Amino acid sequence: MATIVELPVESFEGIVDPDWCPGCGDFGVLKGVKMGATKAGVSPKDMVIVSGIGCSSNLPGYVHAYGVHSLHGRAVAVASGIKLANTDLKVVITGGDGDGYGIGIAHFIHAMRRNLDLTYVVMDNQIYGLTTGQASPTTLKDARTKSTPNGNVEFPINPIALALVSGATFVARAFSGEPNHMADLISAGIQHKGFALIDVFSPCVTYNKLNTYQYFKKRVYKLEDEKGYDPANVAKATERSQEWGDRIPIGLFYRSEQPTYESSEPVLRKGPIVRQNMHLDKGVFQGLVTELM
Amino acid sequence: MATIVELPVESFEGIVDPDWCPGCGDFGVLKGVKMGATKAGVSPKDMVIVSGIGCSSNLPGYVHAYGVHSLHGRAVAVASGIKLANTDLKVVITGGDGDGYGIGIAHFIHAMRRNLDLTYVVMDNQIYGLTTGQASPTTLKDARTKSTPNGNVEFPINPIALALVSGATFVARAFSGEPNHMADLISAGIQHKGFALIDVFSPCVTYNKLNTYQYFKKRVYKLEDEKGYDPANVAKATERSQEWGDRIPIGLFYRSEQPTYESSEPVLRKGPIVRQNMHLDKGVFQGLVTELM
Amino acid sequence: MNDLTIGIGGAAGDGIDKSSETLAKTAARSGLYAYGFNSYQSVIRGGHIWLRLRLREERAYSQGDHLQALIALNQDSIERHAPEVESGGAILFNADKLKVNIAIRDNVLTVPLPVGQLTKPFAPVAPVMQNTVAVGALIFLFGLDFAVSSGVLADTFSHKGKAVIDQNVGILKAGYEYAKEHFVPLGYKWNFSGKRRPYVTGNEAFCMGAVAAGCRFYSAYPMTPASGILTWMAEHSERCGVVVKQMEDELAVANVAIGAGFAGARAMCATSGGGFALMTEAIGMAGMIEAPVVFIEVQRGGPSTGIPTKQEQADLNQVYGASQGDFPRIIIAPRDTADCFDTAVEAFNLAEKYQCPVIIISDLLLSEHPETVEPECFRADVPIDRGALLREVNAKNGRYKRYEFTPSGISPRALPGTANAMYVAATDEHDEEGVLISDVFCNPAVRRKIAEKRMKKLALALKELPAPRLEGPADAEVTLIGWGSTAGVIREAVEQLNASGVRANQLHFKYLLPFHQKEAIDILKSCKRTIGVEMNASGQFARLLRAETSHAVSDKILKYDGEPLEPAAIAAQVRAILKGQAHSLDVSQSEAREIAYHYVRVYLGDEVRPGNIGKAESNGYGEPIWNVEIVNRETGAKTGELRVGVQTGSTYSWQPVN
Amino acid sequence: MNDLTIGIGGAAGDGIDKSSETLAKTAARSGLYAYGFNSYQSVIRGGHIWLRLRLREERAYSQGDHLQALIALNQDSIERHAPEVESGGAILFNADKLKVNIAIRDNVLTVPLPVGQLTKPFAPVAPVMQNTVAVGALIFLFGLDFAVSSGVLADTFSHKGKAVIDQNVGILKAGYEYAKEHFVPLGYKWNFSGKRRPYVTGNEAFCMGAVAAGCRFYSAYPMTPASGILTWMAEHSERCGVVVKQMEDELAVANVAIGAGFAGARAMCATSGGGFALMTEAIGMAGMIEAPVVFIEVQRGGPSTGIPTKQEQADLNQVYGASQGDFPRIIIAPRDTADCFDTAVEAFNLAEKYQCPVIIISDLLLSEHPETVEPECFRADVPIDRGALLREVNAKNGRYKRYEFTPSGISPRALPGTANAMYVAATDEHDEEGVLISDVFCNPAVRRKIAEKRMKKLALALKELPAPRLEGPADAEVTLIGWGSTAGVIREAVEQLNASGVRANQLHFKYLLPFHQKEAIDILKSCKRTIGVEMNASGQFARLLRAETSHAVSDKILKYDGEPLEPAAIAAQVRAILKGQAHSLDVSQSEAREIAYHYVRVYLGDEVRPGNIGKAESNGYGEPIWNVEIVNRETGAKTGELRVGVQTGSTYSWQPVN
Ligand SMILES: Cc1ncc(C[n+]2csc(CCOP(=O)(O)OP(=O)(O)O)c2C)c(N)n1
Ligand SMILES: Cc1ncc(C[n+]2csc(CCOP(=O)(O)OP(=O)(O)O)c2C)c(N)n1
Ligand code: SF4
Ligand code: SF4
Ligand SMILES: [Mg+2]
Ligand SMILES: [Mg+2]
Repeated sequence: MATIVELPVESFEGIVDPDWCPGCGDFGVLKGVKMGATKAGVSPKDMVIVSGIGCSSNLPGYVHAYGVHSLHGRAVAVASGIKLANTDLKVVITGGDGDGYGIGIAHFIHAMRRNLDLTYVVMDNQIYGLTTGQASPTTLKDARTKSTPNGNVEFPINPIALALVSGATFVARAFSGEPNHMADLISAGIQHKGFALIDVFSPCVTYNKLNTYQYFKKRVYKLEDEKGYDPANVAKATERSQEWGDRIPIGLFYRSEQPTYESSEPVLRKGPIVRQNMHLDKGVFQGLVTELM
Repeated sequence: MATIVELPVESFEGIVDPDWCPGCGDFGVLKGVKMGATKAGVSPKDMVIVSGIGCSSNLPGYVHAYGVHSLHGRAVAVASGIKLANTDLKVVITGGDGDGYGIGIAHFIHAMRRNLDLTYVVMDNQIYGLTTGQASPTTLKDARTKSTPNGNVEFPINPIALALVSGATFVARAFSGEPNHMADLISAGIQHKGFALIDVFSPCVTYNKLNTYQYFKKRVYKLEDEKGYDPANVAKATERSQEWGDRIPIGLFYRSEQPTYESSEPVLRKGPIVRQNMHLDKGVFQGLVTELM
Repeated sequence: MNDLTIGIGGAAGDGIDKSSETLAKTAARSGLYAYGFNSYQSVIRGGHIWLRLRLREERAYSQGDHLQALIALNQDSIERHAPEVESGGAILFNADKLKVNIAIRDNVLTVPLPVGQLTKPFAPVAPVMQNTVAVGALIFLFGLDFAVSSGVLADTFSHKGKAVIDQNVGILKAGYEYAKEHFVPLGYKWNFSGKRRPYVTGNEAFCMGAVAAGCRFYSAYPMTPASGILTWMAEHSERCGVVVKQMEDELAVANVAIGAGFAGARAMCATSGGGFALMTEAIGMAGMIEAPVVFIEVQRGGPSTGIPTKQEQADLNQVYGASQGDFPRIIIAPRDTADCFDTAVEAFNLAEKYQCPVIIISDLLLSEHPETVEPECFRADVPIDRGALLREVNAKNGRYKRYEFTPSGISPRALPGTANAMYVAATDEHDEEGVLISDVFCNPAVRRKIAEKRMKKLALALKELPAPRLEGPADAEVTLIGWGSTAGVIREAVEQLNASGVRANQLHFKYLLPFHQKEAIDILKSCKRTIGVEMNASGQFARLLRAETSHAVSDKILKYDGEPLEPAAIAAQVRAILKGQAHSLDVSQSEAREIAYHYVRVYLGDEVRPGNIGKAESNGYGEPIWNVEIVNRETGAKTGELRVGVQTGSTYSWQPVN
Repeated sequence: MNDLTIGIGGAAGDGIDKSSETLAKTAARSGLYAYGFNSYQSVIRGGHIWLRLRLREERAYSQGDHLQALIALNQDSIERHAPEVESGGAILFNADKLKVNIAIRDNVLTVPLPVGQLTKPFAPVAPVMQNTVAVGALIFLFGLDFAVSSGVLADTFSHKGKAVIDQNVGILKAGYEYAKEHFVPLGYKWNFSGKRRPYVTGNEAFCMGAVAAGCRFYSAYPMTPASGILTWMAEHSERCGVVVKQMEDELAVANVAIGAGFAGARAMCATSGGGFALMTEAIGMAGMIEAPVVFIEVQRGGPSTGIPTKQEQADLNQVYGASQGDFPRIIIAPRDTADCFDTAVEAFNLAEKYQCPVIIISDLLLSEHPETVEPECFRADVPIDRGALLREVNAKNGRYKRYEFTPSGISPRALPGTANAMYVAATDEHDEEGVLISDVFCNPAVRRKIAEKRMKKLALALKELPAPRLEGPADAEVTLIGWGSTAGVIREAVEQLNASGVRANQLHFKYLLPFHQKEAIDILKSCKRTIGVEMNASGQFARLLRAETSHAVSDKILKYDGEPLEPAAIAAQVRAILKGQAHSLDVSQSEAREIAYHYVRVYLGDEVRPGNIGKAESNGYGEPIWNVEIVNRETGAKTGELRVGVQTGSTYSWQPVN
């Protein structure tokens, strides 16, 4: 691994102040992303943060880096295009549970099986924040929300388990109440070659009165602190992914080294396509014409 | 369980002959669906078969029952609407791997966590048949297809594992070469209260020269034949779902009884909404107006 | 005639909505008409809300363009809105925290309220209750009925118990009594008819129309400004017997609704522009399989995510062009809140009669603003016409032809569960029985006839839809043409024009597809001069009108800055057009101030604000510029200068004073 | 001048494509022009293919409407097509299996080929090689160059080795020699220029234009008739340095392409109508964030899944209305195969110059039919204009404004990776630097100016796009108006009309948005009578034209049965219109036969076919009817009667003979 040149975290300080509600979990994640990028030695000009739409998806606007604040649910697809066009860039996706596991779930799952070198930070508040409080795919069963006034009938999605089954090569969970721990995970995710998911409990203080800071503070424990927990063991990771209740694990569930999509794509061996000559070689072109005659 | 009145399988005989390529695996599935419906005691007038678009998705046109040959990838959503509108109907979804696990994966996963009472038969040929042979989400790594002439770079999706993780309450796999076994699974799936997935190896003899009848004949074994295999054990099911190679399991991986969405939805307690009075009670309506004054 | 507009300004969370509702319902229960519009304040810091509530003895057709009363909940609101209060009006504020520090108009009463002292007896008092003091005082000053307002509060808090009610009514009374003691009423003598009217938004009216019309399935994915429909439906689901299903995305929303419609439920879904884009493919399916479904597209500011909480009418092209190929669909743009109810009912009947998707096109203003509506508008006994629906099918008549080629194009429909009528509804092209002809066997003759069969339905539907008609003097000098939610504001503009001696009338369109070509052409021929008035940048409806009639409007009044049209502004623009004055897109002085406010907020911080503004010729920027002084908020001292391009609006340079 | 149309009919898998390619390339290498069109046969059983190949010394602009040679690979093809072969032509078939059992025209040569005997020396022979005998015979009879054709075969099979080549060439020769021995040539004296021309489809031309223009990213999800682009791109990916990515759906396809375009790659994606519906939301995003991307929408028969392998031009409304709100986008409809190359190049330059999505609208015919194109049309050294692209940004000039409000509306663009230019591209409305103004802070003045900035780009782009112009005699009696792929067939219709004494000309549109309003109006004013010719049911382009110019075409010729337009049919309809004959939508006798064929195939089975057909007044069906006798295939005996409505096309009743 190349030596990491850590820029001061202020290099990533954006112009605009977040307009999140005071106390929103996303503040912690913003800090975690900036710190994580710093720790991973990324420079702002080579970083692109891609988000969808949602409170959480406003995050790129608060970081001094390139960014795309794209469409609701489409961040992973947009990010994939950026990465494939310019493999020199560090591409981090940030967004919400609704954005990523609801409307965006198809891209999420397919990106994992591709193992593109992307880092995906999901601010999972188990609610649709920006649209003022409807059930999200991670809203707990029976929870009352604006769209489920009598209680949610659906079982929540388990993003960690889904990621494990879908081929993600780095699967982690963090908590906004533990920003340093989160920053370490994000940094590791950025440095990981392949698709990294970091699902973050990022409480919505306004619309989710159930899954609060207190709720998580009482329950979370770190996998790193568990004796003998080995993130190379997918079966154990799967087991832990099912844990929910009095004890909820955070930390790195699973990591493995697999060839990335970019490294398997022959066209990219010559370097990023944005750096290639725009004009096609005349001989190559003539060959294309000749084929047709 | 109510006693089953088995209609002759000919009751389901459609007007039109399939235009699949001779030898296509889907012929077996067609048979399996008809037999399965018969065995489950469904009557054609109460059955709706919903498909997307693809060779496999032509299936409803070959069965004498109600059907919707909907959009590519949308069958599960259309079927959900039909079921919610008229819970008296038996709704079976049939389609391809591209349809269900590619473009339709979001609906697939979310329907499972809802546990709607739907039966989903996927004709998994690991290729896009109708569009003449591009890679599908279940195309094996390194396989050469029209869209991956140098070999597929992506890892295939594992539908069984995905279903297990997503809350499906009936998860099975069949093989077109074993139509009776398949029919039993489909029948059990139809009778199961909740979301049932039956992924069927249904070889595309024209565009998939790798995953052929022979390929599967050599490899498949039945979970029912495994001593002590208990489909109530989700961990064991998960383990088996990972098996691929010399031995590939077919049969019922997993089944559990969970409340269906329909049974949890208070509105449906009065019976199917299509049977309710169209006119709202005057008193109820007046209440709505009064609320606003 | 009394025409009172009350503005309430403050931050999000200040309880502005509730105060406004208390006032509106007080008026509505007394027999007055109320029209509310909530628009986010566009300057200075903080997420500010600016809500206007207009009260009249006759119906108000828009939020208007006046201001008689201001309830200021923070200093910013005073700074910004106090100068707008008109002579004879009043400014109410919490004297403990705020002061009027800006020049106001003559003959405007300032009403500093000692809120702390007045609410003390009721402690502990939540901050939002402080507004209630101002509401009480306003009720006194503007001659509203105190008894009614305390009844409103009692109802509002009925679920919280007597203590809370007493506390709220007590505070209201304290404000009322304080005003009575220190001020004289402002001379508003209302003619209270006593007729109670519901105070309702377009979204609520859609819902009520839908449930009255037998809608029993509603699917949605939240999206402003359509989310209100989901909220209402979810809340009333059990009571009205509606299955309400939030789905994983709008693709699912549309498809699940189509499934329900196919199976025989009256089904609806709603969304805004971006979600509708995702629904378009499914709309083509509904057209092809001839499934009845109702879609509501509530427009907001675009393009793309755009300005989600702002008003625009720019999704017409999208709705018109939804999905590939030619197929019948009906597009209706309701004119006002009451019309939302009727349109919903009509949409369900049309959808089932013509077995096709019906799209209602609404917008943020129409869907979200509340107003009083005559209670008779809401009827439980609306007509329900399910069209050619077969209850049973006799096998003796031969095989059932779902898509029978009938002269009308309408093929009698059987629902799943019906014996002897099994068929497959296919999005591939098919014959009368639903058998595919799309494959290698495609049959051009069958294809031609089924395509014609489907399209015929539109011509038939057109016959039953009411044609557009001229409103106002027939011999008008100018005709204002609009569509959808702008009917009311254009009507008021036309009234103002006529009152000021410009003979104007109005031609408004509700049914956009199918379109009354002949009738429209006839009317347009009689118009001397036409002006298209709409809320988008390209004149999407003017284009539609030209496509249908060849008529190119003489001029266009287009607004696309997110704020709704106002009658006086329309009237002024009409007068300018009639005088031959070219419309300039230059940045006005007040706009330059707005631009500077934005710059200040984002880049300079809270301590400063725009001061004097002067125009200068270009000095190196290729266009004239506005020089905007930036001054310290507290001291007024100049801290720098910002240059804003007069033509482009570019903020060329920020030069701090050294 | 020679004008030879060869029809090849048979079942899927009969190797029709290859035979046609051999013939086409033989002609193309000799200096002739070739135009192929493959249309599925629409009657009888089996998935039949009907391929027409037209050869000329001058360019062929359409598949034409003649038939001089028939290679029949099965009996059905003879039954159906032999009567179409014109005097002086020939019918070639395998005498071992087939016979001409139907009346043919005078002076048509029947060429029964003893295929078994002729191929015996080359055994074992795959069934498809039998066609080669006919190809050889045809080459002799119609005077094509045998040496060239054997060279084509040699190249075709070069990867299979000498033995296979020899076998194929041997069989070809056997057919040639057999014909030479038994027949005299049919008098075709070709003037072989010897200029070799590529034989290419529109999809291939798009690809070659794209890679020449620097396209380095292509994303797709398979969809007929756009899949050919994916196939070509995947095959040439490494050679041309293009990352080709099949995604999980079209939502992903569009978004990944936009990501790549944003990051600086020239990116393209293609799909058909249904897939495009899914892309629309993303197109709005590209418009909003000002990312360059090229989309290709290859139309097929709609609505919905429709007739996927058939021709139509009915997605114009969808493409025009793609995504909510007003934003700049460019829509181009190439005229022909060579133009596909140019259009692709142009699209990439426009996309980067105007930083907006460019949509190329093609169709099945244009994208999939092969024809000869001048080799000079394909150039490696096409102009590449990346527009205002900043290679570096100097921090001294202040903060980088990605969306700078410039007079032109174009804001210089920096790519991620550039120092000092970090910005966020947001789909929410934003200011010059990309900071959101969509939230609670929405600033109407900034909003207005950025909306205007974006829209300005369209007016600028229009200036550089070539205006439409009249083709043909200026003083024509009638002007045929079309768009996109119909340029050639309309041109031929116009030629036929002029040749037959009707003075006609042509006005064809390639650039649909922005639109040359002024120029179009000027031209239309000069037209005596206009007829819109297009392939859809509602006249979508005629509507667009009216929307832009107020000009309502006098008449429309619309075709929406899935088969492409043919020049003589257009000309005939024009003549009928000029004579004032009303166009009838009634089912013609031959259409009644087609409808009966469909009924037979689906419901009655293979043993029967339609026989005599007679018209009768309605007897209880509410319209006149066609009585179609159904007869036994073998015996000709009547087995029953089918009644088909003359107006509706309904198959009212099937009555078997008892
Ligand atoms: C296509 C589309 N559908 C719906 C919306 C409306 N919308 C914006 S954000 C959002 C949900 C946000 O939830 P989540 O992603 O969990 O983010 P959070 O606000 O909770 O951080 C929705 C439904 C949209 N912008 N686009
Ligand atoms: C939105 C959309 N995109 C693409 C297509 C084209 N298409 C039709 S079928 C198909 C794939 C079929 O694959 P699968 O579902 O596996 O079915 P199979 O043909 O293999 O049975 C595709 C891509 C379409 N009809 N609609
Ligand atoms: S609504 Fe919830 S998620 Fe959104 S900013 Fe407020 S606390 Fe955070
Ligand atoms: S292409 Fe494949 S999947 Fe399609 S019908 Fe033929 S064998 Fe079956
Ligand atoms: Mg959330
Ligand atoms: Mg498949």
